Amino acid sequence: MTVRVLFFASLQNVVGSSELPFDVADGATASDLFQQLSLRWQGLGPYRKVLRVACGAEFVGWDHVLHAGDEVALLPPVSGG
Amino acid sequence: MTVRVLFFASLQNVVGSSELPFDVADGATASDLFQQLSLRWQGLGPYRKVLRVACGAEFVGWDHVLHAGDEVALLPPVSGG
Amino acid sequence: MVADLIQLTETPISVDDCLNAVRRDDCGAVVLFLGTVRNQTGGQPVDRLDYQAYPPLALTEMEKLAAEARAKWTLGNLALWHRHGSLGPGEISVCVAVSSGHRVEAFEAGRWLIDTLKSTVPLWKKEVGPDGEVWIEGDARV
Amino acid sequence: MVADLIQLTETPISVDDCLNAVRRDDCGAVVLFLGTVRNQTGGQPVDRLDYQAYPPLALTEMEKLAAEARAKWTLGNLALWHRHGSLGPGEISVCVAVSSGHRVEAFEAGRWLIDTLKSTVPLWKKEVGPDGEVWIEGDARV
Repeated sequence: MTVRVLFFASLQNVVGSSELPFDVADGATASDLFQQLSLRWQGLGPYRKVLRVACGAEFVGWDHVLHAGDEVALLPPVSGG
Repeated sequence: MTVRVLFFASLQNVVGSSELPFDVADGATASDLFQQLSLRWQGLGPYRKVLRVACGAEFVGWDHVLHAGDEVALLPPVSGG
Repeated sequence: MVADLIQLTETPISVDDCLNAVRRDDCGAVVLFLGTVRNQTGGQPVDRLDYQAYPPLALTEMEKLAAEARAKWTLGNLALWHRHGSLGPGEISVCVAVSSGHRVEAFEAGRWLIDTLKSTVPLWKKEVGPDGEVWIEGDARV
Repeated sequence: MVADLIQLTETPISVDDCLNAVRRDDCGAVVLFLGTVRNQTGGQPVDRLDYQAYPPLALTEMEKLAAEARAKWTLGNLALWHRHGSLGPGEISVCVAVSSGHRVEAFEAGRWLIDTLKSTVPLWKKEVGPDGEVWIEGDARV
């Protein structure tokens, strides 16, 4: 199945994009998605421990099960204000 | 000699005026002035312990010696803001 | 660099003037406090507040407050503007604004300035309501 | 009673709109915080800050902050307005305004709102200067 992945801040430099579709196995979790993304863009790996993840514009845990068409956002530590 | 006395807030109700000339002996202090004012307006007495006094638009102590023409202000606890 | 703005007027306070006085390209934070006239106090309706000032001494004291705040914190600019005369509900009686590099200083200085202004500067308010008038003098109602 | 104002826009923040949203006749205090773009950081010149947001989640989080502040303090109204896009020195990136009966609540809530907004809401800034660009992510410069 395909999900849409959003990248913010310096993640966009690592991936070279702010948003892209990505194929994962049925029943994949956010953690599975991140692992596969890290295989393709190895620069992502070190972010894992500081990232938050959202699905459908809501914060979720890494064990959140994804569905086809989900919008998954990878969120580095924030710096608004 | 004559000084000009300014009254603020509820002191104006006690004295019936916001400002008046008042005669004191040469060499009188702010404390002497207050004592004489209290003889004329007995309602002033209870204010003594909470009042501050200014002379020439500067805070002074009660032992401050007055001069003819001084502007002496009697200042209740403040409530701006 | 614009100078500090320290005013005591019977005319309305300009919040824009206060913000313009303190905003600076080298400061990342502005804290502004407005005191406004409430339409009630302790459940009793208030028609207006009459503010009285001893202007020359009040201005001197406000300038001292600004200098003391600068000695305590690293600040950009300050604005202290108090109004006197008769004010209706919702009107602004006092504006304190301060800028600084980062927000901690601006919050601390803003809070200290309004606290200290209220307890030291020769200004008094009289509450006027349907049941009469009362002067506020420190914690006392006279 | 005007409703709370919670906005995330690329257009400039209106401080007037924020003040109008929070000023109330039953409140005696307004505290307003502005975050503004500094022309330098750590001694290095800054030409502009590029703010990025994840708008749907950022707005949800800002609404949560407003609700949490109301649970912690007795408040009048709140305004939370963050801008995104490219901002030059002196421009306002964020405005927090809050009214309350007395000043203690407005100061505490205003301080808590900006502190919590900065540490939780999905917004990021990139510093752009003569030596290049750097993303700020929490305490890190990436």
